[in-house]
Amino acid sequence: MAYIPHTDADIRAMLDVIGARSTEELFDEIPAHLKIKALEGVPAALSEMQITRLMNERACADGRALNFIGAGAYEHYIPAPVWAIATRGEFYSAYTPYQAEASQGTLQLIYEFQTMMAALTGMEVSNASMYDGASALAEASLMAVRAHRNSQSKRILVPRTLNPTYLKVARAIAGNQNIVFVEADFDRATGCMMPQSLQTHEGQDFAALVLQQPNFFGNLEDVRALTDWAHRQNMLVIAVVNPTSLALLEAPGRWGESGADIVCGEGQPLGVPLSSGGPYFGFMTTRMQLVRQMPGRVVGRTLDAEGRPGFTLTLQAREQHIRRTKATSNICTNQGLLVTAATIYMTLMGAEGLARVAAASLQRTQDLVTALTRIKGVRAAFNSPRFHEAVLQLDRPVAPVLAELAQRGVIGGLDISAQFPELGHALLVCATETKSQDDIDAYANLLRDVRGAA
Amino acid sequence: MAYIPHTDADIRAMLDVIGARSTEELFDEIPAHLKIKALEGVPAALSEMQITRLMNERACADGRALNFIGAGAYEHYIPAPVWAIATRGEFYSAYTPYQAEASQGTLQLIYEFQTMMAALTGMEVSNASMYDGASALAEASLMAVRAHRNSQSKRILVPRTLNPTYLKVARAIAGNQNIVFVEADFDRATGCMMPQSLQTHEGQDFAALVLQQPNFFGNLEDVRALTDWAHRQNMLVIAVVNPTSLALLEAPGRWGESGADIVCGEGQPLGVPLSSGGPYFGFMTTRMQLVRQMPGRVVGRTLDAEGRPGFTLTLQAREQHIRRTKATSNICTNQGLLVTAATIYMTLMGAEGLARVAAASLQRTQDLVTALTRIKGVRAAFNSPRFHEAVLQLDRPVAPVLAELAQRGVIGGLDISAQFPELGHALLVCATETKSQDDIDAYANLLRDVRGAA
Amino acid sequence: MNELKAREPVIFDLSQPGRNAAAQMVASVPGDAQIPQSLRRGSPPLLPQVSELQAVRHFTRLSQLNFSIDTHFYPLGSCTMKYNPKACNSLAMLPEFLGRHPLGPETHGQGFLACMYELQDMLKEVTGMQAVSLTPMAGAQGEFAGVAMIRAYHRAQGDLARNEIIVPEAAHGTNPATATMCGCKVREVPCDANGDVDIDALKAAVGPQTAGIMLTNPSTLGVFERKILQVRQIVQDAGGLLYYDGANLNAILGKVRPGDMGFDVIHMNLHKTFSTPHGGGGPGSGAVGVSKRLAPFMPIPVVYKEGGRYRWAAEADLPQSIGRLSGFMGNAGVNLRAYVYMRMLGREGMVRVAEFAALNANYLLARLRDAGYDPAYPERRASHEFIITLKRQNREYQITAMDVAKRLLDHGFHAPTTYFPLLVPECLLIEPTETEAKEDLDGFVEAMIDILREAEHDPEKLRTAPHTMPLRRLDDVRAARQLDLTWKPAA
Amino acid sequence: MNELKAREPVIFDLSQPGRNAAAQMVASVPGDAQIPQSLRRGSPPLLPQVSELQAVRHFTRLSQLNFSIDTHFYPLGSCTMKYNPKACNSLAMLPEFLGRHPLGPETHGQGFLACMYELQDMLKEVTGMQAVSLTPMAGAQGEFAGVAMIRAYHRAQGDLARNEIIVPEAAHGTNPATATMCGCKVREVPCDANGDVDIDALKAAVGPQTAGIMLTNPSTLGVFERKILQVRQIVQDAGGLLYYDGANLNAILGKVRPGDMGFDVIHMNLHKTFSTPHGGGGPGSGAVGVSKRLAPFMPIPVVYKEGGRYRWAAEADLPQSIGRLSGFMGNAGVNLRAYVYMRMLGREGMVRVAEFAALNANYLLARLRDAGYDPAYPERRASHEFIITLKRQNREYQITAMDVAKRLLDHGFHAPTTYFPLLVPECLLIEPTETEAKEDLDGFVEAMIDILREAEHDPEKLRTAPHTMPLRRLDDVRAARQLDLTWKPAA
Ligand SMILES: Cc1ncc(COP(=O)(O)O)c(C=O)c1O
Ligand SMILES: Cc1ncc(COP(=O)(O)O)c(C=O)c1O
Repeated sequence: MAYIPHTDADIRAMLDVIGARSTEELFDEIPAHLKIKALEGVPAALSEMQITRLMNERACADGRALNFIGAGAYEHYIPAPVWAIATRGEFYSAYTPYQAEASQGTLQLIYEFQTMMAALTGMEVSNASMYDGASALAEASLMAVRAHRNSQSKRILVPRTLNPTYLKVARAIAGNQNIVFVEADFDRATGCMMPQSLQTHEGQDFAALVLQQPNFFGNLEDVRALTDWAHRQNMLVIAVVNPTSLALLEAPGRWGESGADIVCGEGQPLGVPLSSGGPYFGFMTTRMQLVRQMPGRVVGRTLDAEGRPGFTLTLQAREQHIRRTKATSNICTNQGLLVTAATIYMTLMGAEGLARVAAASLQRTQDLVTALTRIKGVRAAFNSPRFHEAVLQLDRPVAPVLAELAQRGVIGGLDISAQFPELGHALLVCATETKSQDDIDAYANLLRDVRGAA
Repeated sequence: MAYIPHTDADIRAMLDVIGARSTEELFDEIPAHLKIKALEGVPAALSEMQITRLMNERACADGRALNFIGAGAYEHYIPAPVWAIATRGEFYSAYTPYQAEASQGTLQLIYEFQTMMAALTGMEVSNASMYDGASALAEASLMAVRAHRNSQSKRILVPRTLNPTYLKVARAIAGNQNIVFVEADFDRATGCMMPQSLQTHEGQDFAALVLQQPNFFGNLEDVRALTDWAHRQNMLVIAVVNPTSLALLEAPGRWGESGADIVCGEGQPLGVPLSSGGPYFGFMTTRMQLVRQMPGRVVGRTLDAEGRPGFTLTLQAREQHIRRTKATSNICTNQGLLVTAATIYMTLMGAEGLARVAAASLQRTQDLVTALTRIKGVRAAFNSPRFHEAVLQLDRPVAPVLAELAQRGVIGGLDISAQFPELGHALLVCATETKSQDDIDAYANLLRDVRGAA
Repeated sequence: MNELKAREPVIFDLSQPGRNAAAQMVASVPGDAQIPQSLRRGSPPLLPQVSELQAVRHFTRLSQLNFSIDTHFYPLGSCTMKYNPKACNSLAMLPEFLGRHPLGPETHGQGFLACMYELQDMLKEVTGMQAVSLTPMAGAQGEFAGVAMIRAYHRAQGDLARNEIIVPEAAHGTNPATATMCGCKVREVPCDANGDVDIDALKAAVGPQTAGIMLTNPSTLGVFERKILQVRQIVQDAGGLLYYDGANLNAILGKVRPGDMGFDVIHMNLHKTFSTPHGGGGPGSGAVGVSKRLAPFMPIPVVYKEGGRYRWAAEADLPQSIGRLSGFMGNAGVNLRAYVYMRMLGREGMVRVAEFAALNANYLLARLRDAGYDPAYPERRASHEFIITLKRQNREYQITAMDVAKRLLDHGFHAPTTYFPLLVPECLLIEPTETEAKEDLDGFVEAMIDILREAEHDPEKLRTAPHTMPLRRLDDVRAARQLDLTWKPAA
Repeated sequence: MNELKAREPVIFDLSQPGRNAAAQMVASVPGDAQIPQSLRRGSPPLLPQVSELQAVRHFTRLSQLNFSIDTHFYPLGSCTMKYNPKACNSLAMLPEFLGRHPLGPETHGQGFLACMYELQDMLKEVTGMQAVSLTPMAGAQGEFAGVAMIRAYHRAQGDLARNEIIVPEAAHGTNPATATMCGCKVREVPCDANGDVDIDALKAAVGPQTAGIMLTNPSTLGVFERKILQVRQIVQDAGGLLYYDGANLNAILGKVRPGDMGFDVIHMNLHKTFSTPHGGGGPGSGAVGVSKRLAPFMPIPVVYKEGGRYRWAAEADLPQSIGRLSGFMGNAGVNLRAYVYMRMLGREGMVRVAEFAALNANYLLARLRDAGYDPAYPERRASHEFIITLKRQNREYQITAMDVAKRLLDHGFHAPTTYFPLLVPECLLIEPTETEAKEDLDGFVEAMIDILREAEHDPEKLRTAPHTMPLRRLDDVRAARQLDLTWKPAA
């Protein structure tokens, strides 16, 4: 019996103590006619050997093509210690540290994580994770509406340069509370928001402005000016940031005169593998002043009965298990294991390592753009400074080109033509530090070939 | 500086305490003209990311062909917990448990291992591992010569059905002490030693008879009769056994009237991956009476100062660090981590699981032989009962056939024609529980093809 | 007795300027020169500066400060802390799965998609629902999806008035919090003395404003809701939909199916019933199963199979969908782990989960009752978990449920859930799970007997527990009053 | 202070007939029916019968009872307990490498063989030798290979009289034991007061019977053999060959090369200098490097490169080889780990190994001397390790080196090597390695200062140490007298 330790003798002895004749009897409170006989539709059990073989075959079938997609999930090198340690049973198989004295490992690690995220974003406090970057923005939006002192507005201004999926998720989640997201268009030449283009929204009542840096196109927004504009307009500023980029880019806490108010984003670049989209983790940091409006778990340092420092969950009065209908969020299980990995990752990288990863990724993408735009019919869509992503414009539909590339082992980027029809045949590409010049050349040669053939 | 934690400030402070101006000065006792400038021939450092990519490329190039070779190293399924736990830092990065109180984990595990190996082989005591199966036989031979009470002979009788590499290794190692290995031929029909064929050696003075069960061809020797014969001849019996087979086959400790005297073998089938040949581990068990002649580390249970049971290295007076020139062996570092894996493996399998693996492997090999001998020009070389290996005879040279199979993704067995010219075009094949009927059919179809094409 | 290792300095206290894990450093390139000065970071973030060995040692030692399933019996009620098979992890972490970009072409993901598709199918089968979406990233997000679908359904019917969700008072905090997040009002209904929903109260609560009910079954009181068909009838008659909180699915797997009981939507906690790891707080996966009428509203993407190929179904296929709840498709790797686990259990193994979870729970309940502990619902069978209340001991010896919990740590057992559900005073919610052996349950009972004896003779020992942990009891009040949420360099 | 977890029952005490780890069971087939009754096992072996969770929990908990590099400073002299990079492990365990059968075709092993070939090359470079064989499975087997080659060489010259190996008395026990195993006589020569070989004694020892000398350098006394060229001259003049025990290569990497010093053969402990894990006792790898004249005698197989392809060279290529020392080709996976490590160090990193190992050793020596400990060779530089002797403290406080060692455990440090080398009384051989940070060395010094204070004021505390381990001091005498080497079922 897979994973069941009971011997026949155990079963008999236990039923005796219970005073039941069979395990079936333990279900006698279930109305009899509701009971089912068997789960015919579930396949028969496989041994670990068999499922191992099956999974290996499936994994092999998926293969390991050379990938140039980013678009919210980034392929960075993950140092070997990260997952060797994160998957230690003591981290992997523990739960939320409700019993602080028997969970100091997880608690201290989260405290260290909070410190790192606060440092990276230039904010004062961090929570212990959200589900992912997109849902973190939804939560940040709800938080902004809740936290705004001088406005009852449920409207939030978002740039069209924001990752479109993030907007969808924010709408799906926050929309239920009648939060309305209003889109502001971007400048065709720069692929960025322009302070001028916001003029139409001046004087309107918004709870917050969302700023993504770098934006979905990989371009760098003028976050200083935008933050200051929003604050003048009595909006809070929600920053959506790529954590790797923060090794080089100004921390949201220092954007403009007074910095962003809430910072969130996708933590995946910090040591989490691409893994088909998850599990990743969202992060959220804010000012101390807003901490009681922040969703998610928080760990604090305190003292034990003998005055020694130790760690415990705190500010639980914000959470669903205490506050129920009045909680800041319904989040309970979060993305703890990923936080563990990210904390180890950030520790191994340090500021210097992270800066090198960021700079190398930036350079690689630059090299990729240079190599690809040498090809006839391929040009860069925007002229802005960027981080490690870029939009290219092709002279023909993107999908068939990508399909052909994929068949030849290169995943050449993301077709964003449908989402941004105004950009024509638009391809979003990304190269991180994991890509060598050979990889870039291979892509360029293949693309040249594919275009030639077509 | 890879793996060096020193900051410039550390270096300065440390040199100050030492009273040296530079680290170079710490080498001032080395004659100056001997010093080298640099290691030009060593390539420049790679980052972990770079070496990871290189190793992945090399591993991919080697691929994962379907393997039907055994010949001393067997492809069994290894449960996922085995290496997940064996590679925990506390096992992986500890050393020989010299400080017993801070090494109870390793010590207790070895004690458990000793118990399991003694149980499996039907002997009283086990050591904590030898390097591998082949060198364990060399050590067992030396031990037999040392331990024999009524003979000064340095001659050891070995069957030609013994793994030929084992004989080479035993000669290379024990030959230096003038131990002579005399080969006894096998019966062509059965592929086994025959008690009758030993008659020529009757009455000669041998220290020991080596018996491999199953033998190199996979055939089962009549170990009862052979053991009794050897004991009548005043020889000790050294059993070389496959540990998986012992789930089904009689334990050497109960061979014949009084059992084998020393048991050794290759521990690899017990949870150790094929890994190009190592690290594996040799095992050795014996009677309590001979324990002081046994090489290798041994753990014993004892009491601590408060009378609580605990574990410690014992009988160290046999070992090189105490006994030096008079030690039972020069072995120091052994194969501890593999013992850890094997102990977890045996625990997960239990007697029932191991018996199933053994029976399935036996059945699979039987199925393979059936499938392949249906092909024209392929026949089984012997008519004996066997365990999970078999010798096939082809009607043409084996090497080109294997090369063709390999190119098409099947590693079809081991060509033993050169080592056993009397067997003609001889191919040693093995299928373990990891091979499905589909795998066997795939091999058979391919072989049929290859033969047809040739 | 079990002692955890001593405390470990905060990683920043191990940092030294100029130190790093050099093998992890990629070459320095001048890439940052391309960033306009005005957008560049002023000063580097304060991250640790340690060697690789220091990092490995620090986090390895930290790990040893945890209790976990791999090291301790962990009967945390409502959390289903069962064994997390190692194979589930290693197979979900095959390099090809880890390396797959979520937006990569479907041609390069058929293996992965096949697993997801089959997982959807198996979950449909065990719940009796019509369709499954794997995108919710934890139970609470599954609840959110469920309530959002209920709202969307009513709206699609043109019924805009239904914005009230009925929640029995025993419900997990995520239920009311979710309803609020979905913009609904919450109406709580009480339970009766035996732990079933108070039918009269329910009748009084329903009306044209009722969007639906969120029912946990077995409830968080550790008992099966016997009046479930009555509950269904009342809510249905009032025009409401039925939400099944399936976090406790472990208790009924292969015995009874929410779909057969007429429920419209269920969320499952794959990190409970299907044994994906809890990871010190997560990740989980909160897959939702739906009835036919809710199927058009499922969160996207889901996996379709057409002509032997798998593909993502999204906006175009499900135009009425409540939308996307995550950046990609939810916690794919968690779903892979659940898939592997379910395939290893197989149809025969699923049923055993419920049977042995119930056997262990009822055995533990019987033994604790014999030992002098009071079940909160003495008339009832335990499901896969049960509640004892220490109200009497609290009165007699002035000890609390928390005291008992902390003292259990000294005995080498993780404590059960304390003070939940809120309506049972001084309670412990105990869930042994089916993967624990009788001997471990017996060891737990021995500890509880010792503790009861100690409550009589040396209650102070309980009040000051734990005594063998790296720390004594932590001051939670201080933690909340004097907030110290990040490490700061010594001034 | 550091406390290890409590004790754990022996696995057999957790066993129950009928229990198993079912997911690991392959289907029952009647394969055994093919075995003749007379050869079948009478009764099943006594192996554990536990669930998968029980096994995982048991061995996870056992692991926590160990000190290790990943958790503790581990200055075990002569053993070079430095950080074992995790990447070395994960890359050696790539599935293709793990799955490769050692006798598989070379066409399917070019990747693996390339690593082995390049490893041979790098080891040649760092030792200055002409050829390298990777087959010896540990240092002692490398020694064996070396002495066997020396014998084979003399024999090939027709010189059958040379069967004596000279070994300085400070040598590691494996040196004399190896010489014996090779059928040689051992002649020990003393060291002088400063730790160098006694030249006069050496002169007296050599003769026509001299096969060679085994010299460890830096010696196990923790000092560089300053008279090495004299030693070479004397042995060479006598017609002997020169064996270099390279177990301490860490100390001289990139500084000086045995080949340049005229040695004929060296063994390296890849599990020391090249940081493959010690695994609780092994595995290691004892690669040997040889001079031109010994190259034909190398143990086989070795890897050749011809026309861009790699292949095994064996009997046919090296007909004079001393033969095979292992069933296949030695500890391939250990060699892979060393290869990865060496590539990550690169030419610039190799030199730093010696520099920082020396810096750490000399710093620790200086600080301990300042703290009142006596260096065994006060006039000498430390190499990568050094000896302190507690002779004085033994006299003054009646405490032993073992007492200090055990007390260090209470301070959270693994003890240094005790009572080795045998010729220094009450000694501790301390090797910090280059991967430890200054703070950790300082912590160790603090502990040693505390201990010295304790020796003065409360020596009983030392004599009865350790106090914070799961057990107090273990009775080794009882262990050897009342042999209990296997678990037995209660009668
Ligand atoms: C009954 C019940 N419902 C819902 C949840 C919420 O699930 P999650 O923590 O995955 O969000 C839980 C678990 O914590 C639960 O026990
Ligand atoms: C100086 C010296 N020589 C030889 C050896 C033997 O090496 P191994 O233990 O790998 O056999 C050792 C290590 O233990 C050693 O320190």
